[in-house]
Amino acid sequence: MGLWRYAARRLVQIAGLFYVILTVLFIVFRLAPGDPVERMVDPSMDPEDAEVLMAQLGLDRPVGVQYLYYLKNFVSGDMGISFHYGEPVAEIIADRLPNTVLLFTSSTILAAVVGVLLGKRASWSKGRSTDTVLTFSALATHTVFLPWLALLLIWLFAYRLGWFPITGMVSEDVWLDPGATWWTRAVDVAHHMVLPLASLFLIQFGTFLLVMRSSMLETLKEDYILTARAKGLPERVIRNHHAAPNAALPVLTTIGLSLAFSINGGAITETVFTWPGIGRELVLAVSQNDYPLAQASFLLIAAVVLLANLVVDLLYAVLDPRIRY
Amino acid sequence: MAAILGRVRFAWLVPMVLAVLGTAGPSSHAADLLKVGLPDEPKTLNVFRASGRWSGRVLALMYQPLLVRDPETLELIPWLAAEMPVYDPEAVTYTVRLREANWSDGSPVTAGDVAFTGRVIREFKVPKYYSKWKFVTRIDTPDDRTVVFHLSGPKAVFLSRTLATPIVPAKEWTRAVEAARKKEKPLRSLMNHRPKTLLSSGPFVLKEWRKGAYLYLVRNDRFFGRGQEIAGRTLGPHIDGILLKFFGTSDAAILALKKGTIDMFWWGIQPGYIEDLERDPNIQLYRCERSALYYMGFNLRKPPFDDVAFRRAVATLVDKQFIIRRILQGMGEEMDTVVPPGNQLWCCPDPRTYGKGLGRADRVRAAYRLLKEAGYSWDVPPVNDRGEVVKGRGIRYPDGRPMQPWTILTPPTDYDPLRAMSGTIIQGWLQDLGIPASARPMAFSALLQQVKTRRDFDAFILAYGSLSLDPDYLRSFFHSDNDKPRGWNMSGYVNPEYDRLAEAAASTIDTQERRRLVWQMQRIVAEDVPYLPLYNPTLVEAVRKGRFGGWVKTLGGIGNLWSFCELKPL
Amino acid sequence: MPLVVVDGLTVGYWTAGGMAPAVEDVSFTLEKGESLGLVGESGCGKTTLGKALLRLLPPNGRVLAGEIRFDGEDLLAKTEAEMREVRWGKIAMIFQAAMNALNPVHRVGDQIAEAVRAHGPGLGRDAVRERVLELFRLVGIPEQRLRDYPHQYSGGMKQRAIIAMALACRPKLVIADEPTTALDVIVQAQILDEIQRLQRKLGVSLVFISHDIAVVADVCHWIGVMYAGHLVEHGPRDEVLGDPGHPYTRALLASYPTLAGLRRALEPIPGELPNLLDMPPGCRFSGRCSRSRPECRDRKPGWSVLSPSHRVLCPWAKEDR
Amino acid sequence: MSPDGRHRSLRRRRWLERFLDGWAIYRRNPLGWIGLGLLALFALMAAASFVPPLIDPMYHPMAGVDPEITSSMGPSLRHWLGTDFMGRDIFSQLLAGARVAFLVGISAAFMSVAVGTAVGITSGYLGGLADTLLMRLADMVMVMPALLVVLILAALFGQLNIWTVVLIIALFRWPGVARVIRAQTLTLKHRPFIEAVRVAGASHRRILLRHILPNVLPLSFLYMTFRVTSAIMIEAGLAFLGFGDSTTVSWGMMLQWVWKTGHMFKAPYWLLPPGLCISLITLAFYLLGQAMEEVLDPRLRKEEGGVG
Repeated sequence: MGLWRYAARRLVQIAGLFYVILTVLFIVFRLAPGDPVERMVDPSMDPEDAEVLMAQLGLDRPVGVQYLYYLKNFVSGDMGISFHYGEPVAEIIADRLPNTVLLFTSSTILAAVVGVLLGKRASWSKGRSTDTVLTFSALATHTVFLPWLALLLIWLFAYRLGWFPITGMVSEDVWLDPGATWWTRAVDVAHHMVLPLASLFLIQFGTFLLVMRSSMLETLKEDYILTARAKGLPERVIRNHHAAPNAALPVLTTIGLSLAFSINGGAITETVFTWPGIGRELVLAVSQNDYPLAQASFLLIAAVVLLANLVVDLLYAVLDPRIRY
Repeated sequence: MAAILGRVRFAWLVPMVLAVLGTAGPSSHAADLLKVGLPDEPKTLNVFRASGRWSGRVLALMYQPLLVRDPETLELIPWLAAEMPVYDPEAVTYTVRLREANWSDGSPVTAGDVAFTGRVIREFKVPKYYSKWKFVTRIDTPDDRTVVFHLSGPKAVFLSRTLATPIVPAKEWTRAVEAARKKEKPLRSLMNHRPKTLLSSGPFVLKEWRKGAYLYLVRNDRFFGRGQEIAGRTLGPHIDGILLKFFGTSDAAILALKKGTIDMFWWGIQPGYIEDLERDPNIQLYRCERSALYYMGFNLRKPPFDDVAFRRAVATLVDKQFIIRRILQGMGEEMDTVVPPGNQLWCCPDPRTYGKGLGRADRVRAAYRLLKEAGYSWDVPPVNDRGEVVKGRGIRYPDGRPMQPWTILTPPTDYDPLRAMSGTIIQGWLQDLGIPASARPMAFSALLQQVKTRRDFDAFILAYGSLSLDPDYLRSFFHSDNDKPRGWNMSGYVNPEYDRLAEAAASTIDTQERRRLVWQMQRIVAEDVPYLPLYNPTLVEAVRKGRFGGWVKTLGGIGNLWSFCELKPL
Repeated sequence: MPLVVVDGLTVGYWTAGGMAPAVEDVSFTLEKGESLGLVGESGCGKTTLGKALLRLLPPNGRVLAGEIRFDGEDLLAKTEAEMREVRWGKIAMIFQAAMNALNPVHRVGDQIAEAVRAHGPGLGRDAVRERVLELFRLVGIPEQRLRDYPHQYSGGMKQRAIIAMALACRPKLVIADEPTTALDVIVQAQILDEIQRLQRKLGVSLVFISHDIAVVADVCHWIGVMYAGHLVEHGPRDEVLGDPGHPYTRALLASYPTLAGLRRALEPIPGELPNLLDMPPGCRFSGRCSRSRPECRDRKPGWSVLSPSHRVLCPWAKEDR
Repeated sequence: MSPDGRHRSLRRRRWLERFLDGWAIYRRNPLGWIGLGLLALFALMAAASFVPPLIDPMYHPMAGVDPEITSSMGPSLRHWLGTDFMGRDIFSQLLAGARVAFLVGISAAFMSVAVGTAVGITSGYLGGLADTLLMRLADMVMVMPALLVVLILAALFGQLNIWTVVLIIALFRWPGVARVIRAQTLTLKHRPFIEAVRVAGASHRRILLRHILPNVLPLSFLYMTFRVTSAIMIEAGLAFLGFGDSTTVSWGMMLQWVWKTGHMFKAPYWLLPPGLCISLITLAFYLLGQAMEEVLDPRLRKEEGGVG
């Protein structure tokens, strides 16, 4: 089937792109002034000690050799050892990734579902007050400055009202309690997740709503909608069965395209809420010159984005019968 | 509300949200658990790697050194050692008797552990400790409780720094050390070792580390100090454990403190919060001095800072009081010498100062006078014929060349907004005099490389957050031997007399004599201004009232071993 | 009783410039089993008229006056729900631009089945399927294409599928709006034949909308010529073609080359359609009419009755013949 | 009149007509009005930012401090929005922030749209290998989270000055524009009038500049408004996280000051205005873009993710 051939071809392309990103990243990190060792030393250490440290971190080799080692290790799944944790980067990432996935997928799914449903509703009542309210609130949440919003949420719901924990992902009370069941622990995590989820959701759902709305309005102008109406079908069937599936396709593309944007937002959200995820780890690693960790986190994000776009394209092909590769 | 929710078909969310809300509100299992907020997570608990502040703080509660400092007098006192080491000037040896102490598994802390620690540091050249051990030529253990250190020569830092090294349990590390020896990069292997359990000789022992969330330490019932009187204090610990919670941002931690989620925030509180916290009846603030140095450094290797007159003029222009009052909101102390004022033992009381107490205009006049005497000229002098201060323009060197623009490198705002801002303010003062200076914030690592490795800079603002109490850093900072890439003499200060004093001080065991030398060194530095010390921020820490009592104030704050040993639940 | 009675129908659109009348005072009747061809330039209101019959005007469109009676019932008085029964059940519509009239994400068979099911709620799965197959056979699409998507069909086949869909509920009236415009000539001819064949075979009435008078002439018993919202001439095919009364009809005929094998020099109609918002008060064609008289511009034109079934909206129709 | 001259005047008339038609459509969009109104307000603020330092040096947003105030104070007659922690006037900082926002937003948007248009036209017109390579590059750059990339660069290469930030944002935000312009160029390329010009022997340069460019420019212009929002957001995010140019008073930087000096939860007069301004100016440009989109071509594919 052509779809698989297409997928395979795209995968090869993605591998190529990924290699380019990998190399560019390596070069950028090596070109950068500043070495990670200087932050680990204090005045009681001699310069020679710093050199020893450099050598032990593998930073004394020629850049070309470092690059080859880097590639070799990468292929064998070894992404190096974090300068600061002293742990394999792969393990740190494996430790943080589930947290990010949990936060990110749930917010994206929630935002997509709510955004699409409300977008459908808004377009259906175009020009009426429902539409105006929905559209405007989507615009407002879509353009609000995320860290600011997150801080306001913390201030209001966590501090003033005390409904939610201020930051973090678990509360020690629950996790230290030997009698806690998995359910109470899950509820505890959910409780911590509400605010970060809310901020990510708020900035994402606007996008979905707006795209769904305009896509739906476009679709409603199509002849087949007129046909459906002429067929005497109820409005609900026309909306849900004829218009929405066609209108939802551009939304799918939006998920792919807005992923980069959401990841930015994700990193900010994780940082503000101290959510122990990849985004926060990347920001920290970057500011502490933890090369291996920063590189690997970014590569992971890049890989996820590239693959997600592939998945979106394939999904598109599956959902839209017109597209055949 | 239900109607609205129903309309968007998310009514099923309501019970879930309520369930989530239902768990709100703090509850506590162990009433005597001290909850401490940390701004960030310790990256590692490998004592040989630990370079971050957080790792060090946690490890200090478990691995103990031979000597510690008395919290009040700051004198060295025996800790794991039973009494102060005995020095033999003939053989250049120190003999240390160990106290009766046990690891948390019940096995004794022996001379073997001490020797093991020293030997591993020397063999692997563990960067964090090696410079303090390289002059130890041999370590003997005549019996289980006695250690004899052979030194290559008299070293002033042996007691204060070498013996401050935490002692590591040999049996826990032997296997990792042996494995590391066989590797291509032994040190790297050692530093990447991850201890599964941590044997502790200190007041607490690690119970659980939930990555990204908290570290849970419980009381070590086998702690040697338990019930003992050391430095006039009867030690505990009296609390069941310490829970270290990671917050990531100060805001969150302070909100948590106000809400009562944590009992203490183990980190200096920014001035902006202080007023608010002072009003909070549940919060108690502690102000402590820090052993810190915030300073402006000059590159003496090239103009304009190769001229001592110019450095003095800059020192005159910089109004430290203004920086402290405005940028630090008063939470700091002016520094006239490189040694922090809180370090009473070593801080020189009478260094030369510049423009102290003068107002803005007078400072400009004084600096103008200094520079004019040194032969500098202006297109528009900053002080006009009538003696009024105006905006100066176009300063020229004594040989008539115009001064080229130069930059003050500062850390970036994300790293330390106050230093970045100080740079901007100082830039303004210099420009008023017609000096073409501009502040440039730079990524921290890049800044260090520029200043320390490449030595390609004009001036910079850097800081040491916690300087060791031993003033040996004076030698590191200004000895001409250290004027090399990666060396600590970043200014490129060369003064044979200073070098001689520094060397003498390093090998002087007698404290009185050493103090005399160290003061003399500080006077020279104040005279020549290779560094311009700016301020020493006051450390303000906050705890909740009514939960625990017995915090011990010392240089560097209340979050210290003594506090955690003495705290009692109220 | 005629199947369709349209009386004085006036339809307008709300636009930024005000109410634009797209169809004005149009009246005609159509008997069962007969076909009416509506012809005119694009923008003359014929599509609006078609949509108005099904009450499918866009949101800014309104029926301002007049009456539509279908099978004796007043369509304009019906509720939206009642109207749904009429749509497709009694009146089906074949839209112009056949390419887009089928929903691209649903299978063709399903779309037809949907129409069948919508108006025959009691039908079982197999019955629906049987009906769809029957329709496919009727319009000559092979059965195995049932499960294909619209984009897999050729243009002609799509149009056949739409015709099949239009016939799904055995309607009494089919409105075909430019059903062949997008097709090439050969396929066009096939489809027209098909429409004609089916119309005769099934005895449905047909309103056929086209800009191509030649096509209309082929298919329909009756011809109505529209210009700028007005029905300017209405009569039996042979009378209108053989003896056109309105100058516009004549011009229209003159501008088509292949009618009845005549080979005349083509005469394009000079000028453009008047702006709907800015109509001359009198005859709307007066600006382009070769025989325009001064009063044509200012006075509403009256009807000339050329024969009992042939009327023309031009007072001079008899004289100018 | 020469044929060429007539052609030109005809075209000018068409442009004017198109503009007026567009304006007629725009005028009917209430959201577009809100956008324009907000923008006018911010433009006014930016213009007014030059005034306060003239009144008194203490109103200088960066260097001026009120000699009598040494800590953050609430609004007063002297300081309409209060002062920051060292006694600088928040209102004049806010005004200066408007200037920076326009500066950053418009210059970054202009650059990215210029690059995007150039790449899009080239890619679409040339086709073949150049097209493939350029579009693959666009794919790669497009999916990269720009803020994180800028963050990495800022952290690695030292604090970036505001123009470097602008440049980097521009370099990372062109692919969306390039794609749309490419698609437009492709459709134009096969239009009869272009074919006709080509047959008439016009050079590639002439075809590109005289015939294709004018037809894609409105689209580029539209994209500029979306790019403005994303540039402002990225700059603000960067400054908020502390990687901005600390010698510039931007709104993100103001928020960073509030945050880092611990005034987040106790000085609403300081926390709220900059955040509100960032959000509103983004909203304003977004509304403008939306309204313009309706004017230019309702069938345009939306490219979302304004902040990315």
